[in-house]
Amino acid sequence: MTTPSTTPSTTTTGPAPKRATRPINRVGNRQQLQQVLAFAGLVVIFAFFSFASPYFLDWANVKGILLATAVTGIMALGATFVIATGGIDLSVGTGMTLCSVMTGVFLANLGLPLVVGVLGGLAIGALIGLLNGLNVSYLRLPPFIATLAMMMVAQGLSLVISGTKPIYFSEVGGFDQLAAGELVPGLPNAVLIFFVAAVIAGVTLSKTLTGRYALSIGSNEEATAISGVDVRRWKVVIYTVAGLFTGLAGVVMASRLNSAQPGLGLGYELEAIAAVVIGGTSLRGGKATILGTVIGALIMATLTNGLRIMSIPQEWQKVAVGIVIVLAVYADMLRRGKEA
Amino acid sequence: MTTPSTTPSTTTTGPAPKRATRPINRVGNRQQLQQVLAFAGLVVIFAFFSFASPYFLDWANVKGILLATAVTGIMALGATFVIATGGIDLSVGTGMTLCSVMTGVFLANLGLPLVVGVLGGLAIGALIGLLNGLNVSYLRLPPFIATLAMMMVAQGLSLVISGTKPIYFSEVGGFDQLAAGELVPGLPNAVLIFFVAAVIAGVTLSKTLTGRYALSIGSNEEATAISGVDVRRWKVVIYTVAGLFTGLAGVVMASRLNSAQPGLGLGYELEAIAAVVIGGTSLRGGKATILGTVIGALIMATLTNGLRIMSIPQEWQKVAVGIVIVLAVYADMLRRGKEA
Amino acid sequence: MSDPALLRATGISKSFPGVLALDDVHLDLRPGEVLALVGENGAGKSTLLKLLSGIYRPDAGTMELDGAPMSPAGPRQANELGISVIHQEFHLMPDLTVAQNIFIGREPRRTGLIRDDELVRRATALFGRLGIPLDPRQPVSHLSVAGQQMVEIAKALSFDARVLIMDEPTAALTETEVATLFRIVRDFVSPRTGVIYVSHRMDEIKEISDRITVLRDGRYVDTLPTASTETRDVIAAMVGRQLETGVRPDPAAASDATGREVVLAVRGLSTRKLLKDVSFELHRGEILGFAGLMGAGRTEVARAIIGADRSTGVVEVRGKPVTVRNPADAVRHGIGYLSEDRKRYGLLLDQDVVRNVMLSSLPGMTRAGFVRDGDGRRAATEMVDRLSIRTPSVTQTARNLSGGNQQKVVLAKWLVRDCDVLIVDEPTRGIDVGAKDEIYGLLTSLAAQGKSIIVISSELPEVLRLADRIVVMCEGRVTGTLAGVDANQHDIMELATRFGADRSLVKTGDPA
Amino acid sequence: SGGGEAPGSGDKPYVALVSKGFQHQFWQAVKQGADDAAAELDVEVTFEGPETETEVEKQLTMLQTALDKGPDALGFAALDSEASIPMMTDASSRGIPVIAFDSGVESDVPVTTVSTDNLAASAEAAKHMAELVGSGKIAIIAHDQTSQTGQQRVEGFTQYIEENAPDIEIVDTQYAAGDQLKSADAAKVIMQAHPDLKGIYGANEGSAVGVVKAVQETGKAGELTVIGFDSGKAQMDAIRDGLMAGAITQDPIKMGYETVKAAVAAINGEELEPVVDSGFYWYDKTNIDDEDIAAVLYE
Ligand SMILES: Nc1ncnc2c1ncn2[C@@H]1O[C@H](COP(=O)(O)OP(=O)(O)OP(=O)(O)O)[C@@H](O)[C@H]1O
Ligand SMILES: Nc1ncnc2c1ncn2[C@@H]1O[C@H](COP(=O)(O)OP(=O)(O)OP(=O)(O)O)[C@@H](O)[C@H]1O
Ligand SMILES: [Mg+2]
Ligand SMILES: [Mg+2]
Repeated sequence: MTTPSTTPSTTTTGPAPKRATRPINRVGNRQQLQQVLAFAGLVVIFAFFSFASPYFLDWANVKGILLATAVTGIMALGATFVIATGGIDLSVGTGMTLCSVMTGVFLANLGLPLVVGVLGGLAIGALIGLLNGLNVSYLRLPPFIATLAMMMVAQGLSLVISGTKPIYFSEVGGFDQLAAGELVPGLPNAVLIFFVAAVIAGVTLSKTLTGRYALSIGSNEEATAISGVDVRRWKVVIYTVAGLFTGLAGVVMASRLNSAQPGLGLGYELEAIAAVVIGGTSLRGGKATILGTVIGALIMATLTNGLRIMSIPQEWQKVAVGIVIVLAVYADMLRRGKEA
Repeated sequence: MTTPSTTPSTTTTGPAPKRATRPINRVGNRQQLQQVLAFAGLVVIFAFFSFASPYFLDWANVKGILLATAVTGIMALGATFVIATGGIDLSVGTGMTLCSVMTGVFLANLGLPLVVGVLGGLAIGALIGLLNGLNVSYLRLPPFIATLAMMMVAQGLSLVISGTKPIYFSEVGGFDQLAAGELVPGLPNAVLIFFVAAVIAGVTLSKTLTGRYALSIGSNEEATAISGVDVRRWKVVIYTVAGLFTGLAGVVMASRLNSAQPGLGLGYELEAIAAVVIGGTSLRGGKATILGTVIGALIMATLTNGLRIMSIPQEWQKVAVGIVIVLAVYADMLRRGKEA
Repeated sequence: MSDPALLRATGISKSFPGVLALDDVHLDLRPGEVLALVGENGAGKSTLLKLLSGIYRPDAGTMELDGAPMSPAGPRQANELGISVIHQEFHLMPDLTVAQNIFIGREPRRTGLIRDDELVRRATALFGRLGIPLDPRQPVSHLSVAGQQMVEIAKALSFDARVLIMDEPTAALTETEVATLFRIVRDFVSPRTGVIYVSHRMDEIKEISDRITVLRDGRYVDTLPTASTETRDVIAAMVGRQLETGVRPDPAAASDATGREVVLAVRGLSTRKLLKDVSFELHRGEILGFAGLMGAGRTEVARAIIGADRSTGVVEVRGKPVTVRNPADAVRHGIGYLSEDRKRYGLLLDQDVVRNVMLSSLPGMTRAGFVRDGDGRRAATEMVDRLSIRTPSVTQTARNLSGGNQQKVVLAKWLVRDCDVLIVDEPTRGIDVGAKDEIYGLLTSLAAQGKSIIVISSELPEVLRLADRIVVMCEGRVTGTLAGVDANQHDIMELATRFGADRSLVKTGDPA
Repeated sequence: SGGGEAPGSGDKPYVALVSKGFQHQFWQAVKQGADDAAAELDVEVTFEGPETETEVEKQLTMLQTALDKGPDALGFAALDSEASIPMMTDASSRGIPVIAFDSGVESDVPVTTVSTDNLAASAEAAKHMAELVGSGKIAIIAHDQTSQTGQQRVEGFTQYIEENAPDIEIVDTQYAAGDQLKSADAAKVIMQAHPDLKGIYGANEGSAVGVVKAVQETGKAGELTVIGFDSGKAQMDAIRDGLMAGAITQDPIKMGYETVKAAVAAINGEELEPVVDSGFYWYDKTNIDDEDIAAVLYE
């Protein structure tokens, strides 16, 4: 690669005549304001439940909501990258399960050291992402197909590898503390991990080439390619990064359950994708925010929690969640102005 | 709407000088060839299983495959329209269930005449589609969100309305014959209905305004709107048409089970969408074929059936289906040339 | 001059977030005339036309058709009123066929079913009448930009329109198609019809229009009769000062680059679709022009070189054969390509100017793996200045820029990337006269600094003005190379129409 | 079971089992029992079931395919007995004997039914709950609202409490698909909404383990009486650690075994009892290591 000079070294033969542009307001500030306001839907939902139930605003319950958000939330972080490219990742749910199972194999069956096992789990996630990425970019499969296939393969392999039995970590000292311990007193590590992961994801999305190219590819893949970005290679990188989050979700899940449950996972992908989309990320690609994803995941978990705490019958909960999602997203769109 | 003038009435002062047109290639023929070749993947899969298992090519088994295709297939037909617009319909699965349940209410609980009950089931489907369409076009919700919400609402309502218990049609004379009867000897009506529905869907997609505008919107929504097509209204029409197929699937399902099972439905949406995408329809919209969807649905059902009939252990079946889907779609794409 | 205007707009204002695009503008179109609408990039021309065609609603002002007030609620209603528009940005459905695109919303039906055969028949008849060589059954995605432009033109003329509005219809066309278009326009104009014509090409305006309305910075400046106005005065009205344009630099000043190092050599480049054995050399500090008719294969050559399309043949960079599998490889070898299709291959429409400008240079704008947005913002600000990109801020979304300013953003992206070899395909498409001159100056000075540039352009004056040597193509082959100093339009057209014996394309217009 | 060569192709009799589930430990234990019997009686056995107990249509398709393989006998655990009547008729017309297991099929096609009484089993769970909490509020976390087992395990429990323990109030019943994580979240919410909750009943393995998880995570171990259903290592550990008071287990291994055994008997034309009860057991800290209990537990 030639080193690009940041300042173009061409010189014009004379200063171009200045032309008046007429700015009416500053766009930058507006964006910042938006990011703050993005909480609005969540805040309204929170406020509502706080009034509706005296138990809702208890720290124990809030902790419960956060804990319930953690696993899906981490998956949703990864999914955000794929969705930013205009793709979709259906393999996050069962992929997460496979990572749990493999962590179990490393730690419980093979007795590897904790760190190695955890890194192994992450590596399996990265591998899943890598394969997705290769299928999408080099075989040019539609992401839906590539990740649907991976979703099935991961589900099958989880069962095969575990012998359709849970793998327990009871013998692996300290593994459950990964999620249940409280490095920050009062805050379970699983939640801490989620927040740290969110910060890393946020920086990766907005400040690294991986994130930038993900957004560019989602915005206009052809233009990005013609601009000299090796789109295929970067897609592989992006899917691999997404896979890492899947791996992390798998490890956290395993730690929380202190076991790897091979039958779990199906359906989590929809929850994760829903969190991303509720957060304002467009499935068409090009627009994505990690903060949005975190809020989206929190909205989903808060809704479920709040309706349960109000003892709404199960069958009505679904109806209510559906309607609230429509309202929340619609309100959010109104707030952002009719870009749609 | 004004009546379109069929001949543009601008006048030329004389015949324009003829120029040799340079057709780059003849698109028509190639497309026809493709449609024939589209069977290839299916044929290969069929051939393989015929060799692998003596039971596979039995008419009873083939009938079983067709029967297994029918319900998902009908849903996939509807989903094709939505996907053609570049949208997605997650509500086909539980929507289908709600239609089953409502058909149960009409026929078993209210004792309405058979025809009325069946039409009622279809109407509920249309209503679901209508609401999806209104949410997508007038509230401008992303289709993913609108139909995800509908998926939840439909699931909840199915449970609420049925009291979480199946509704049986045992008292409704002849309802089970709707799917199980054989108007064409040897061919269950469910399959016949699927094929007839496919033909109707095919004509609707390629020969009516609904289909044409679905493809046009999927191709470039803004341009379609600027061209004077009332995109919002047509989207509502398109989603409603899709809903009709959901309704039909619900009725056929109910008839096949001779009962409305309120707990069913989740997960069918992914199968239906997978069938559509395997059939070569692009999730980006603009490109869709009904024949492809039918083949996609058949591929899915055949794979599952073939692996079962070979007595592949269940955990390996998933793995195999995943891999075969990748291969089938990849082969299909190679065949069509690297458009991707 | 008090006869009722065919179409009149008075006191029109329109603002967008951050921009006052139109401020008390008027315009009147008389029956039987071609009214040219001119102004710099971002002056508000397209916005005005979108108001007339019902895409936007004015904030203030009135519009009249035949003396009766009108306010079209949407494009369809405008069509029904007899206003037919060719927009600057294409509005085509790439997956549909040409015929389906043209008659979208007006499909002939029998018993509810669309009659595609009838659709094709009508399209064929329309093309025959207009003299446009296109296959109505072809998907639009298979067409080049020029082809797409012809579809838009045909579509606009398929209505029974009284007012035909054309927003830079010739930006993507070569002279032959321009001639076809002008014939179409002349055929169209009758005592009951009129045409509003937007272009940055002054010679075209001179040729086709009766009067010229000038906008500057969102405001109405003047309306001038074409026949009695000098081009330089029109330009002066546009930019608000006198400007020397279209002047070819002193031939003596153009140094002979052919003796210098060959930075890019292409040998035997062929593609399955079109190119046959294309060979040429590009020297250090040279500007090599590529001329040819629409579909001659110039764009294909560029795409093949940068690895965007598959091809056979050898590409050598500084004497060494290189494998270029994709545009990323090309950039790695110092070859950048600015596409003729800015919407499809140039812009991230939903992202802001900064991100667009940074795109090609991102790896160089990082420290320890993190993108330094400050660098990008600085580069973008500098480019906005240097190229006079009219935008309220560098954080404006690319979609909201005017066409010409979008083109400048794409150019800025490549200027920031600073490649040794820059292939620019229709670099001044949609760019106004003043800015065009600045860009010519820019390209020339780049070459003077030792960069090598390939200019593909359908505007012969542009090629003639810029190029040291001119490669002329026809039907995928190089039919000749001319030295810039002694080339003229006639020689180029001669070579550009040297078809193989098997086919011939009848010339419709006289290449001016 | 399963295995390389296609079943039915050899000379061994072939028994196809279509169950209600596959991945759950309960069904895996049934499978294990069936495999044991297959080895012992020298028959070929395949075992399949849908992913969740709501997928009636999927199960029918599996049944269809199983019939098409021409088995010598068929074991079937119907998710919905009404819906499977045509298939039963089909089986009988092909002369394939059907053995119903887990729950009965309302049809005279099955030659015998090997089942547990879920209503009675959950009533037993309720009995223990009532004894242990005496009075106050309790809640239920169940796996599935629409499947027969899901409904019966809630119904049997609720009925018993209503009829026999007037001082106990069931304040909430939530369903969490048998997913441990979701069950844990649901249980925590109920505990939150009812701080004076005294007991929770988890109606299947995943639900029960989830409840234990919730109790652990809220630090309320010992304050709440947790009663589970089915076995599995996590549940057994919880009982040993005192986190769970006890649980009901069925004898799925026996169920699988008896089903295959009955199938072989039917193939050989032997007379069969109309019902084979595979039984259920209450187990807790005191008897978990007893020989007869340990035999019915599975990890
Ligand atoms: N949708 C929009 N949102 C915000 N600003 C807009 C929008 N459309 C146009 N503008 C702004 O309005 C001004 C006028 O734009 P317009 O497209 O009318 O210019 P133009 O005269 O057609 O220029 P060009 O010659 O480059 O096509 C520009 O500054 C442009 O950035
Ligand atoms: N993306 C594309 N897909 C399919 N065909 C294309 C594409 N781009 C161009 N073509 C076709 O390839 C031929 C060569 O076009 P090309 O763009 O290379 O010509 P050109 O000399 O650059 O002329 P112009 O750009 O003015 O049309 C044309 O007939 C065109 O229709
Ligand atoms: Mg413009
Ligand atoms: Mg070109």
